[in-house]
Amino acid sequence: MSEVGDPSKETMLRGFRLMVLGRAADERGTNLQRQGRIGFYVPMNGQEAAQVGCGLALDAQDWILPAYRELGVALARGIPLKTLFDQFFGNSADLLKGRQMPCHYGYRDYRYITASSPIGTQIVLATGIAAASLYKGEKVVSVPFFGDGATSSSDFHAGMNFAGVYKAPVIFFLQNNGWAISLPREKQTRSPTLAEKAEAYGFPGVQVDGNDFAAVYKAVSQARARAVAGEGPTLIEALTFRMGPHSTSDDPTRYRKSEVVASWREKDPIDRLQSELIAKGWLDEAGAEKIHEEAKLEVQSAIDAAEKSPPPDPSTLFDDVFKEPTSLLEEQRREFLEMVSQGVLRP
Amino acid sequence: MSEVGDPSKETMLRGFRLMVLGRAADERGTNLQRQGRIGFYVPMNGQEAAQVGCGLALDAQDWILPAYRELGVALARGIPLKTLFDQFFGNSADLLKGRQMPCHYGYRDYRYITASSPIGTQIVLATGIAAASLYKGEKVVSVPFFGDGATSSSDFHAGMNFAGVYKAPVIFFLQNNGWAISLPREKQTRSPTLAEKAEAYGFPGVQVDGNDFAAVYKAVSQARARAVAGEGPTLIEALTFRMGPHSTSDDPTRYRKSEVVASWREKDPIDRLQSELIAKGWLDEAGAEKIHEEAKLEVQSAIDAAEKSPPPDPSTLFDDVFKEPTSLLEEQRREFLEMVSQGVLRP
Amino acid sequence: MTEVTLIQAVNQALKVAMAKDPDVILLGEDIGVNGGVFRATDGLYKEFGEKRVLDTPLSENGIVGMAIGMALQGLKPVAEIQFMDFIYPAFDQIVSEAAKFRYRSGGEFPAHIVLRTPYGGGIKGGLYHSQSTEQLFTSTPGIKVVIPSTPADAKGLLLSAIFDEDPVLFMEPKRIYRTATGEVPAGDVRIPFGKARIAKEGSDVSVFAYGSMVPQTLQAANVVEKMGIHAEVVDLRTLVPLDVDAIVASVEKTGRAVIVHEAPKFSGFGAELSATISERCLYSLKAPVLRITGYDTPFPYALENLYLPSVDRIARGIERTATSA
Amino acid sequence: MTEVTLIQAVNQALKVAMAKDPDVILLGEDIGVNGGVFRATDGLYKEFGEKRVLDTPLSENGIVGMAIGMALQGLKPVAEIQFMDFIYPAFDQIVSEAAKFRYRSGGEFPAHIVLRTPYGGGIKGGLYHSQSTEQLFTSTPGIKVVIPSTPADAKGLLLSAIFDEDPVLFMEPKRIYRTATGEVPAGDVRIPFGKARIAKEGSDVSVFAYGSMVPQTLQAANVVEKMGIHAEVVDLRTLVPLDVDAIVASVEKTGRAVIVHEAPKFSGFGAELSATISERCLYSLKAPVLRITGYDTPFPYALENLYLPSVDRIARGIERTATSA
Ligand SMILES: Cc1ncc(C[n+]2csc(CCOP(=O)(O)OP(=O)(O)O)c2C)c(N)n1
Ligand SMILES: Cc1ncc(C[n+]2csc(CCOP(=O)(O)OP(=O)(O)O)c2C)c(N)n1
Ligand SMILES: [Mg+2]
Ligand SMILES: [Mg+2]
Repeated sequence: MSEVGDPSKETMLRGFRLMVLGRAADERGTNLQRQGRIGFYVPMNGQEAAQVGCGLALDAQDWILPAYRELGVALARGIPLKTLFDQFFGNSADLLKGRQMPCHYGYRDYRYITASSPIGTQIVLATGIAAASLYKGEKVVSVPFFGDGATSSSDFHAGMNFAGVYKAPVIFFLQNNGWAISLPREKQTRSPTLAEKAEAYGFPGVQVDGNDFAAVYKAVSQARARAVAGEGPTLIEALTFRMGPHSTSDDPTRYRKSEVVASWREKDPIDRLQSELIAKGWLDEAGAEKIHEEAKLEVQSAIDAAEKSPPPDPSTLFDDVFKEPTSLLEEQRREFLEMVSQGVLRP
Repeated sequence: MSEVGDPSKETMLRGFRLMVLGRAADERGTNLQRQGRIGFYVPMNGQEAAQVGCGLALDAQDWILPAYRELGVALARGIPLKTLFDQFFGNSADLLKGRQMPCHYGYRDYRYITASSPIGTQIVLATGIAAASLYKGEKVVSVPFFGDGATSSSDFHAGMNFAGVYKAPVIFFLQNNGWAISLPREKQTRSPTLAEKAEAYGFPGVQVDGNDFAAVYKAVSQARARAVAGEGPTLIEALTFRMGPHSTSDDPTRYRKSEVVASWREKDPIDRLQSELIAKGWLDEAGAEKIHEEAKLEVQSAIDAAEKSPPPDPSTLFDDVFKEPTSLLEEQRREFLEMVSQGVLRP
Repeated sequence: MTEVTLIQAVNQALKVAMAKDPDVILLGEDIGVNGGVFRATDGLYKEFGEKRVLDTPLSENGIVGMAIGMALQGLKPVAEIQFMDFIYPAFDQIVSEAAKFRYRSGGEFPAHIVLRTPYGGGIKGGLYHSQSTEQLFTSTPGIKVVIPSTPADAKGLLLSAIFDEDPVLFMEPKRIYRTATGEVPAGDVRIPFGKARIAKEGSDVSVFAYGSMVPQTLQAANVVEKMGIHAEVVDLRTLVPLDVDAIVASVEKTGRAVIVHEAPKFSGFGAELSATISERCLYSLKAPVLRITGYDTPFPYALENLYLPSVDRIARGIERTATSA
Repeated sequence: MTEVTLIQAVNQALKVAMAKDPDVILLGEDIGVNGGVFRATDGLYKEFGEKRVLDTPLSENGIVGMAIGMALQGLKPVAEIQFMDFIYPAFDQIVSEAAKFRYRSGGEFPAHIVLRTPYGGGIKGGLYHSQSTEQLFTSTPGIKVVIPSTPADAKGLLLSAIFDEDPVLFMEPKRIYRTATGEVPAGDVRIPFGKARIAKEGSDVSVFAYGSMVPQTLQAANVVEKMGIHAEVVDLRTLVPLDVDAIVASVEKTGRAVIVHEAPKFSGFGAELSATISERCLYSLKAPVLRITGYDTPFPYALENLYLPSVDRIARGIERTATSA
């Protein structure tokens, strides 16, 4: 973590590099799926400033609870690209042992909680982590990431309410990207802003331009300072836009107009930060170009490395249901391995 | 339903009679449980003005979705006292066929939905009913009754949100009686008022003195007018106090001070309305006394009548699981009746 | 009659019901403008409008609670839960309200709703887009559980579900949404609940399956047929009500029984089938009942093909059961 | 050692664990100042303070989600769900998060939590204060399910649960909270999971039960003893992990099996037991396995005593099974 308030030059440049790296990795994620090399992908395209801006304003000891679209946060945390691609491939090097669809990664060393798919569950988990941090006297925050759609979930209500009651150090980081799959924000809820939902739980909610790296950074760093000072949670609504489909299974042309997408393309967070940095004289065109090129190479080498690992070993199927397998699980594993060795079961 | 706004003399007098009747029935409910004649009871004592005031401001075609403490609403609807006591006894005359604990009654003819015990579920059901009323073009409202504790439930969040989105004609009637069993309102949520939670869903919330019959009547009648005019839902927070235990299983001395209870006794809603009526010259002491006496007699005769009915017939155990019993249920019923006739099974 | 896919049959059933009865109303996430993430409701928003095809906020308890409320007011709502894996936030509404409403109200307030939901694996969906948790509902008295395996059954059973006055969970085998094809009668032709379908007659061993395991099982039956084993394949169609008579009749005939489902074995629905068979047909059984199921782990991703009962695994199980002592 | 009731044993276990390990923390509705609606946590708020005994808002998904979050941060939370009937709003957190966390994270993030909840009938609680839905959890891979029937087991199993690194559902038979009494060892004495207890030895028929059905079954065994039928009563203690070896050993010895539980029969946990027994002991079985259970209806109120397996009904079932062909 760095400064509270406006980001320094160093932070801005670091943010830019991470956003560019994220964009490059994200584009390859989608391509790998289109090529049939991975099974599924959830693009973050358009939300880089919100994610990296938030990620960099946090401390390494803070807890991250992602949804499934938080590639920018993972990179801001320092999770190696190869770790992410190992997960996308679901290979034997994957920390998750190939057990989940792409984009559901996690990594304990980075206090980055392994994602699940059900919408909203991480919101109340974050409050629990924060309550435990309070109890242990650790000066850290928990940050659940979620979308406009998730504000309708039961766990949003519970997580927000409990955080208010216990004054838990949580930053509820809401990326309002305008859509929950095909449902526009306006039909998700009638509240004029999503930020003001915080008032129902007795703590502040703020709206911030989610495509403005520095603004996001500032809002999060201030919320963090508040939280560790014992002043309780904050809800941050970062206004942004999902440029691509909801996931590689989605066809957004069925439900939204290309004009709207085009208008948001004008507000591209990477172009915008690049212009700002150039205007400030902290970067020049050539330097920017180099960052873009390097990012692509870095991504390529992570993919190459990840694609080398074989699929997970079949016998791992039975691990981690419990700390120690029950006797029934061991019995199933034995029968299973017999069938694998006889060729009855084939991957 | 009568007038929108301030209640007329007639409505006030009717309300007074119902509140007195409710108090009398409620006291007997508790006594019957103490005497072991019924299994359980949930007293409404102290909340008569909120309940009767709300009940009388509604139309006979409006839908009522009670929690479990709404005796005053049931009486305001016109549900016969004997029907209620039949349910308390769980006898063969009980519309519910003796299937539920006391206080969970319902009656389709009165559009009074049979209660369940899980907190909050009726809130979203009310929104569904209201959405259906909209669809059918019926100018009626749905009114879920719930407490301060229920505002933390998932179904509060969903019911409020969906009602906002669909502009459903719902009056969310929240009796904030200060406690959810042993949890005081201040620990239920940090929001300064419960009424303001409505803003998070894009519609108005109002706080009203729940021990003031006329104030409750007025607020509800106005919310109703709004709803049937297509202007959407309203949350009404009626500030009141539960004078007795949470239920006959509860011992409130474990968690609240007698001074607080005493201070609320000063604000008794029946005494208050009685004084108001006398001050207005609409009632005199003798008239009031007569109403109190008649109420007791009316309650006694309902109890006498209800206590005459035998318990439900054993074979009814298998009815109403489905519209028609499955063959497996019929098989179970046959074996069961055989055991009953052989005396293996005894009530 | 033309050939349609299973999901087209679902779409047709909805269309027929909506055209016939204005009280039939649809609600769910992404079912309107988008036509459903699997396109089950494709075209219905356009045809029937936003008052009859409601796009809802992201809240399953909201969806189910709304549906029950609508039913209390006399409508016949059909709610979609986008994936069965996401039905759990609505669990309280389903088991505490829908399943118990008729009983607790002495019959005054039935909850006339249908919950449609795609279930099961085989689409590389991992832990949270593959589950098959029918036993959570079969073990809850008061809710019917229906699982079609062919387009004709999908249409006929869904129409029955929509007009049935009890709450119905209608589980759609998404893995065969587009691979199961067949002819489907036009119009409002219903298939009654509680009647299993003999998908293939046989005399040596009875195999019970439902949903996406039916085509797998039929293939496995063809494999063992070549070894001279005549397996009878029974498609249960509705788990609640269960056609116990058909099950018992088949096992009395063959003396051997195999059960196939995707869900984990332990405490799964196959346990009820196995128990029912052994308890009722003990003296006819020539071999222990065999359950071929998913393993007792959460649903995996990379190893999915090893996890799900495959044609080879089913064939091996049928063969062993048919030939054991 | 002094005689205590089952609920006092629960209270003692919590106290021992809290005194021993500051990471043990309690949360739930009315468990603090009020000491729990059944008084399971009586005195603990006073002794350990509000930081370790948290009164929560009325939200079961909040309670369970909080507990899981706390566990992720290294605590050992013990959450109370006031009645099992109210666990459903937390169902998504339990099955999607707690039960799958270790698996989905490749072992990185176990969910070390205990959910304590009173379950079952016999207290005139009607539909919503009487349910016994262990089957919903036994069929969900990744969560352990424990049900004690004596004070000593309640204490020893709860201590094991609190220090077990997997999520544990600890179901307390509220009907015998105060009637089951017995001696309990002092201190942190644990009873391992997966080991059934032979509550009464016998040679003619094996009867499997758990929780509040154990005392009923023991009484029934005494009734049939007088007819010369020696029933073996096995208290399963933990349903997950299940002591299959003990079950098989008992049935191999007696050749006959009866299962007793409160939950409805269809698709209940008894189905797994019956299936396991018939599948594994087919050639030893002298009579069909019998399940004596609640009926396939929601839980009633006025007729509760007719609904629950009574001593007479159990005795009749044991007798019939022991004497049939
Ligand atoms: C409980 C649940 N219901 C439904 C889904 C299916 N689903 C996946 S993402 C999504 C929309 C989420 O929208 P939002 O919260 O705005 O996040 P975004 O995808 O826009 O980042 C839906 C409905 C789910 N994953 N979980
Ligand atoms: C889902 C659920 N959780 C817990 C309970 C147990 N319980 C019954 S009433 C109650 C408190 C309700 O408080 P409130 O909503 O304020 O209503 P009041 O009783 O004060 O009228 C609790 C916790 C329940 N019935 N349902
Ligand atoms: Mg969104
Ligand atoms: Mg209250």
